[in-house]
Amino acid sequence: MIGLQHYLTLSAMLFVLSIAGIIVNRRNLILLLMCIELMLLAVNFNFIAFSRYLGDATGQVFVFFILTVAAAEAAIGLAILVVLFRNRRSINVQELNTMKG
Amino acid sequence: MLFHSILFYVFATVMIGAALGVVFARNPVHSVLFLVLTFFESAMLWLLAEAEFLAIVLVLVYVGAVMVLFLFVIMMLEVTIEAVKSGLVRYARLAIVISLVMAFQLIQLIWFRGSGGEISGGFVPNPEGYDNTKALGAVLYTEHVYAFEIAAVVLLVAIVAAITLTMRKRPGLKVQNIAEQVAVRAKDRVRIVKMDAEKKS
Amino acid sequence: MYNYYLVIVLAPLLAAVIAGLFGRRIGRSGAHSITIFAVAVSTALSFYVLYQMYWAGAQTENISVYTWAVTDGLRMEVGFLVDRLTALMMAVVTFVSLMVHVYTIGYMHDDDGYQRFFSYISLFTFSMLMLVMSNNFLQLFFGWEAVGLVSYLLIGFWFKRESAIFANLKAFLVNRVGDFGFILGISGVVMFTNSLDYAEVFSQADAIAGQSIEVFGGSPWNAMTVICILLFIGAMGKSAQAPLHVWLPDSMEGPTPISALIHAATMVTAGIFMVARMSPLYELSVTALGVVIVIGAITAFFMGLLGIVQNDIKRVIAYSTLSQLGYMTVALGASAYSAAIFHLMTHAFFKALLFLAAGSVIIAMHHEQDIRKMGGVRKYMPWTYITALIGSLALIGFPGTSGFFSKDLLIDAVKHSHWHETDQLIYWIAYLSVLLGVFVTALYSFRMFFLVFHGKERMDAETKSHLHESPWVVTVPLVLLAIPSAIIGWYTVTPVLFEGYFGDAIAVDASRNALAEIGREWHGSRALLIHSVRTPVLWLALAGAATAWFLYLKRPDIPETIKNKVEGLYNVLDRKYYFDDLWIKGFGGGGRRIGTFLWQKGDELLIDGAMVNGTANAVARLAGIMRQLQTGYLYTYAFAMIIGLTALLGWLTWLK
Amino acid sequence: MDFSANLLSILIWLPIFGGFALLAIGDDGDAASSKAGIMRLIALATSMLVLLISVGLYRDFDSTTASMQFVERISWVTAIDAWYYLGVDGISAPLILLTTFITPLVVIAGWDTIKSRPAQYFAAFLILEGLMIGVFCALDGLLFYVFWEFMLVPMFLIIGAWGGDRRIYATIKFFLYTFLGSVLMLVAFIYLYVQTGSYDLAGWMDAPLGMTTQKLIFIAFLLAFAVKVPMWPVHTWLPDAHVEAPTGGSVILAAIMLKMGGYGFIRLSLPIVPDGSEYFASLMIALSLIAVVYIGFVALMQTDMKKLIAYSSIAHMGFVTLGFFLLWKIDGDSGAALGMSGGMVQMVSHGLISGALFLCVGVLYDRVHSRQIADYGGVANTMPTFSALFVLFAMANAGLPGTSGFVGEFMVIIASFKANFWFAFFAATIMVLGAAYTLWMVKRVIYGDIANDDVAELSDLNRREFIVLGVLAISVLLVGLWPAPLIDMMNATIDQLVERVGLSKL
Repeated sequence: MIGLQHYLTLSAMLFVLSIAGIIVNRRNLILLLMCIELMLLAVNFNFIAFSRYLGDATGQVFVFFILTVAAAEAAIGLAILVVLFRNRRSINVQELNTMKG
Repeated sequence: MLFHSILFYVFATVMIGAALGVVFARNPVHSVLFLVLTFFESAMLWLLAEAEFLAIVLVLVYVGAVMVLFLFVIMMLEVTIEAVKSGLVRYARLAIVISLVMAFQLIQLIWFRGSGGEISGGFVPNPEGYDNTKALGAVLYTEHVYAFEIAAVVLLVAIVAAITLTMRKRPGLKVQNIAEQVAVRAKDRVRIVKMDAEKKS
Repeated sequence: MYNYYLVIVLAPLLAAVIAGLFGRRIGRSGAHSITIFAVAVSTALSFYVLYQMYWAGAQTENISVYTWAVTDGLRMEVGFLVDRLTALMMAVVTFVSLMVHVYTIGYMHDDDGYQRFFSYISLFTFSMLMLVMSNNFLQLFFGWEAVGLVSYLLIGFWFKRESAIFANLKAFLVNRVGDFGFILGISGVVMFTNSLDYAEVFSQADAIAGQSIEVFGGSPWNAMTVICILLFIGAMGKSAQAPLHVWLPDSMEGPTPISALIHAATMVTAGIFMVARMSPLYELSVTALGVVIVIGAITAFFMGLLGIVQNDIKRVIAYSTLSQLGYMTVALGASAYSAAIFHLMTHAFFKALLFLAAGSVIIAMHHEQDIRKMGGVRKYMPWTYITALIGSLALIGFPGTSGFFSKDLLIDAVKHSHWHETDQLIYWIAYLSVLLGVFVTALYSFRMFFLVFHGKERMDAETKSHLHESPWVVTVPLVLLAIPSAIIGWYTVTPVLFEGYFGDAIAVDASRNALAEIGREWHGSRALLIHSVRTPVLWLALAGAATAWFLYLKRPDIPETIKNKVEGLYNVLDRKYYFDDLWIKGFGGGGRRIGTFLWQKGDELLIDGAMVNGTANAVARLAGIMRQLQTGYLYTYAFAMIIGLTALLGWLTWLK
Repeated sequence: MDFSANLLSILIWLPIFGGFALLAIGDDGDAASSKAGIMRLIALATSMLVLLISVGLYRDFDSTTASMQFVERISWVTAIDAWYYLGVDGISAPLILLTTFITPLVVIAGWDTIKSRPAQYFAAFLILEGLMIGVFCALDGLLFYVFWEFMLVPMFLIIGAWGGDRRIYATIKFFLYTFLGSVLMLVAFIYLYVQTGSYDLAGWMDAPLGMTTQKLIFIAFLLAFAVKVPMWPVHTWLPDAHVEAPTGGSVILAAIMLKMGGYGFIRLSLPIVPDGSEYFASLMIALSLIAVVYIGFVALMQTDMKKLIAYSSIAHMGFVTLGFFLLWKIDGDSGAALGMSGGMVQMVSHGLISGALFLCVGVLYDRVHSRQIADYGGVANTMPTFSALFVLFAMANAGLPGTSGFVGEFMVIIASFKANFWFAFFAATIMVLGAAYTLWMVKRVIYGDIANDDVAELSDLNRREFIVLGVLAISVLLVGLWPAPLIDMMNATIDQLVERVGLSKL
């Protein structure tokens, strides 16, 4: 019987994978963004599972909003990326250390 | 129900595989394509969880718009693959350790800490005539209407921000200034110079 | 009368303001005309007031002019208390001031700061009048400090001279030490009476005397003693009593007219006046009177000795002033307040005269002040010579002169004072000091007199060729001051000392009234004159004068021999008992060292270094460690977040 | 016109709006341009207008009552019951008048000596003026705090933007010191709010508080106000701030901002936590006396004129705190109010005198560009008018009777004698020390022969400087010769305060 725990496990795997992705792909901003998308997806899984489990549509409303924000974030993140690339001819994170204390 | 389970495992397996692809693919373009696959598979799974509306939205918005945007950007930037992926092996071990720790923690949380009779069972079937889209709409436009509006504003701001960030004035571009054209007056165009017809001798 | 008082006080102030602010516009003659006119008006009115008070029998007036402030039940007012004591002081102050104003025309003739000078001395006249006419402690303190201010400005009048600006700073600061005590004394008065008004305070004097105050923990002192000693510290500063006398000799850096007016005749006697005015308080504390008399005796004798070794003409007179102020203080301590005021009056005339005469010589000598470079001036400056002679005779108390009456009776009062019965030690210190002081006075006075006016002409030829009598603006004040110096004692001694001129203004406890005791056998001035040949005072004075004649005219080589013989003693005298060293190196240097120590070790090292910057440095070090974490790389932050997440999960999983 | 209903609001907001107007218009960076000239005129006109209106405050002020006057009360933040609540009494009115009096002088003094960004400079002063008046008027704790903190901003900018070489160090020191102190004050405010449910100062004064609470609140207030006063040992920011600040900044800092500390003590500490104040009174008196003696000696050795005057300010402000905290040490029924009025008068008088002295140093600095005493000598030869005024102010600083400097010192010394002989003894050392450091400076700067070529080329005061210093001289003498109007203003309030503080809250 597929239930809450299965969905949560799946979402946990997705989440762990995305974290591994962030660590592995620390150089590439685009991949970082993609891993974040993945992470959000994992979160959405949780929401949907719980919404289904509790029979409360509010969880799905939340997913709706997360999708909205994620879309906005992706748009702006990519825009920044484009600008960055235009200015530096590179998106190597290694070179972005102006925030160094 | 068995069929349901089989479907779930198939989709889940494919999705995990695709996610692995996203993380470990050498070529960013492949990564994006794997991501698309991941989204598709998760849409399927959501369908299985009877969240039809969101599953459709995920495919339409995410796969249809956001992923294409990613693809555009990656192709536009022409990033060299090797330079970007050079850290892959170096950090793999760290990634594996942390992932395993976290996975262990999560699984322990999900399967052992929270194990009650009702969680481990399947979902309670929805009542007859349940309409996911309708139910969602009923909450979204009543209880969460403010948040909904704000979400709209967030999107608008994102659009404006993205455009502002990426737009640039190229020098030497010949454009019209409509305001100036409308506001022009005769004396700006023609200068009447008064002079004697003939020089006095 | 109220309006008269206002005019007396305000006329000099107005003149000073006009001469000071518009000096350039009204010019030199404008400045001296207006100030002299104002002071002349004051003088005339002061004499009128004196006339009213004594001959016409006007009553003591206690008037409030305006309320300075009221708070917490304490009224602080500006007002006048005019009684016979005040009237006498007013007359003396305005008269000497007028003489000095006139004299200044001649003395400051070539100076650039002419208008400024007239402004200052008029301002001084105002301040001094405020002081003597005050009816409360606040205004007394105002006048007290204001004369100190003018004195400061005038000593430093020639502000380009390093010595002058050193002297004026010194004068002000030493005076401030005195004022430090004075203001504490006033505070004490307010503490016990909650009033600043003389009349109110005096009426509660008995109540104060009955109370005690704890100065050092556990040992209560009589409140009146504490108050009186504190007030007397103020008097010590202003009237230059040892050890606060050090400023007066240095104040001779100022122009001579002000040496005469401020540092001889009027301002320095403010302390004497104040103690006399406070006699109702002092009479209630025998201990305080004991302090007064001892300090006075020490000043009278030891400061006189210094006069013998000085070579600057003005400094000799300055030490003589110190000594004479000591005499007055002794009289105060002997409860012979009238005698002190009487000596104050005669001293004002003859000491002003001596200073002005010295000034006259100084002008003639082209601002040479060393008496070793003078001599034989007599034949060039007859008027100056005669008046200086009168002044010197009055100073040593030659029979018939004003100084004779005042000093002789002062010594007599000390002789008959109650200290004979109450404290033999104090009695003999005081009596011997004033008695031997007579000899010393005569010695230094005539030493100076002979060295300046008689003997060989030791000045250089250039100076000698210009030597001539001073103009009339100089000599007329000399003559006008010589007249009272010579004769005023004869006429006033009986009423002032024995016929109760002062009335209620001065209170003396019956058991201590030495003057009353003398008064019982008083037969008038003539009798005293005749009697004087039988007293040691006259003979000591004559011996002093004769010694001076012998040593400095007859055998000028002897002083040098003596000097070499007793070099140790001479050095002590020459260095003024090392008091200057004590003040300048001891307190001045010590204060500067404390200041440097507190500033560099306290403020900069401890507070700023250890506490303020120490804290800042600690924060900076901590931040230095923290900034290592701040690599600026995105993935570092992401990694930190992941670690945090793991930790959070761990907590959820295993600990919760 | 009758402003009296909104007089205080006008006094607060008129200069602030004026300042923002200046900022909005801006200048073109050129001090000589006609636009900059207009800026100055606007600034002067605004400050003069405020002064004029404040004359109305003086005229309509009722000195017979201790209650708040010109009260304005509008709801501000309803959710936390914070009010826009203004009012003055005999304590705040003199300080407001001092503020409105000094600001135009500062504007005139900066007339053509500020070369860079004049509009912003004058705007900063105008805004500062409004905020300072706001602090003095506020009767609501939150409002008080807002004005109090905002006040730092213009001052910070004035020192940081127009200051000397080490201005950054000085500003940060200044900011940290004052800010750290006031944060604790906010904590105390919030605690009081929680206890009483409102930010009303009057409510706080009536609120019953336990002894431990009172002690803690007093300590919180102490840190905030002691830094502002400044009391020893948290005074070291002041000399640095003064040395680096431009002349106008120094004047405002010394003349008014230091008064905030004293005002805080008398407005908040004493009435809100009387028992806490009593508990710490000995400490406060000891610190005040240390300030007088210790700082007196330190001032003696300063080689920088501004630093010397700054240290002298600390010593003189010691008298303020001394006067305020004598109350519990006096046995008799009178004297406490004398000490408090003395402290208040000392605040006003110190505002005039230290302002004037800083302006005097500014006059010299504008000409020679040095603040070192050693670089001067014999200034009287070339600048007689200036020297006369300088000596007057120096004498006032030394507490000469007849100048304003004497009044407060005299009252405080008398009151402290009532408490204890040694209090008065150490307080009165200022008679000697104050004279020593001030007049020694005068000797080295003003008197003597011309020391160097810079001094030889000095020109005497111009008309602008003469007006500023002359007005201050007149006011110093006026307060000194007739302080009754000033003291009458606060008598009623201080009597009531003494009565209130005398009652225990326990």
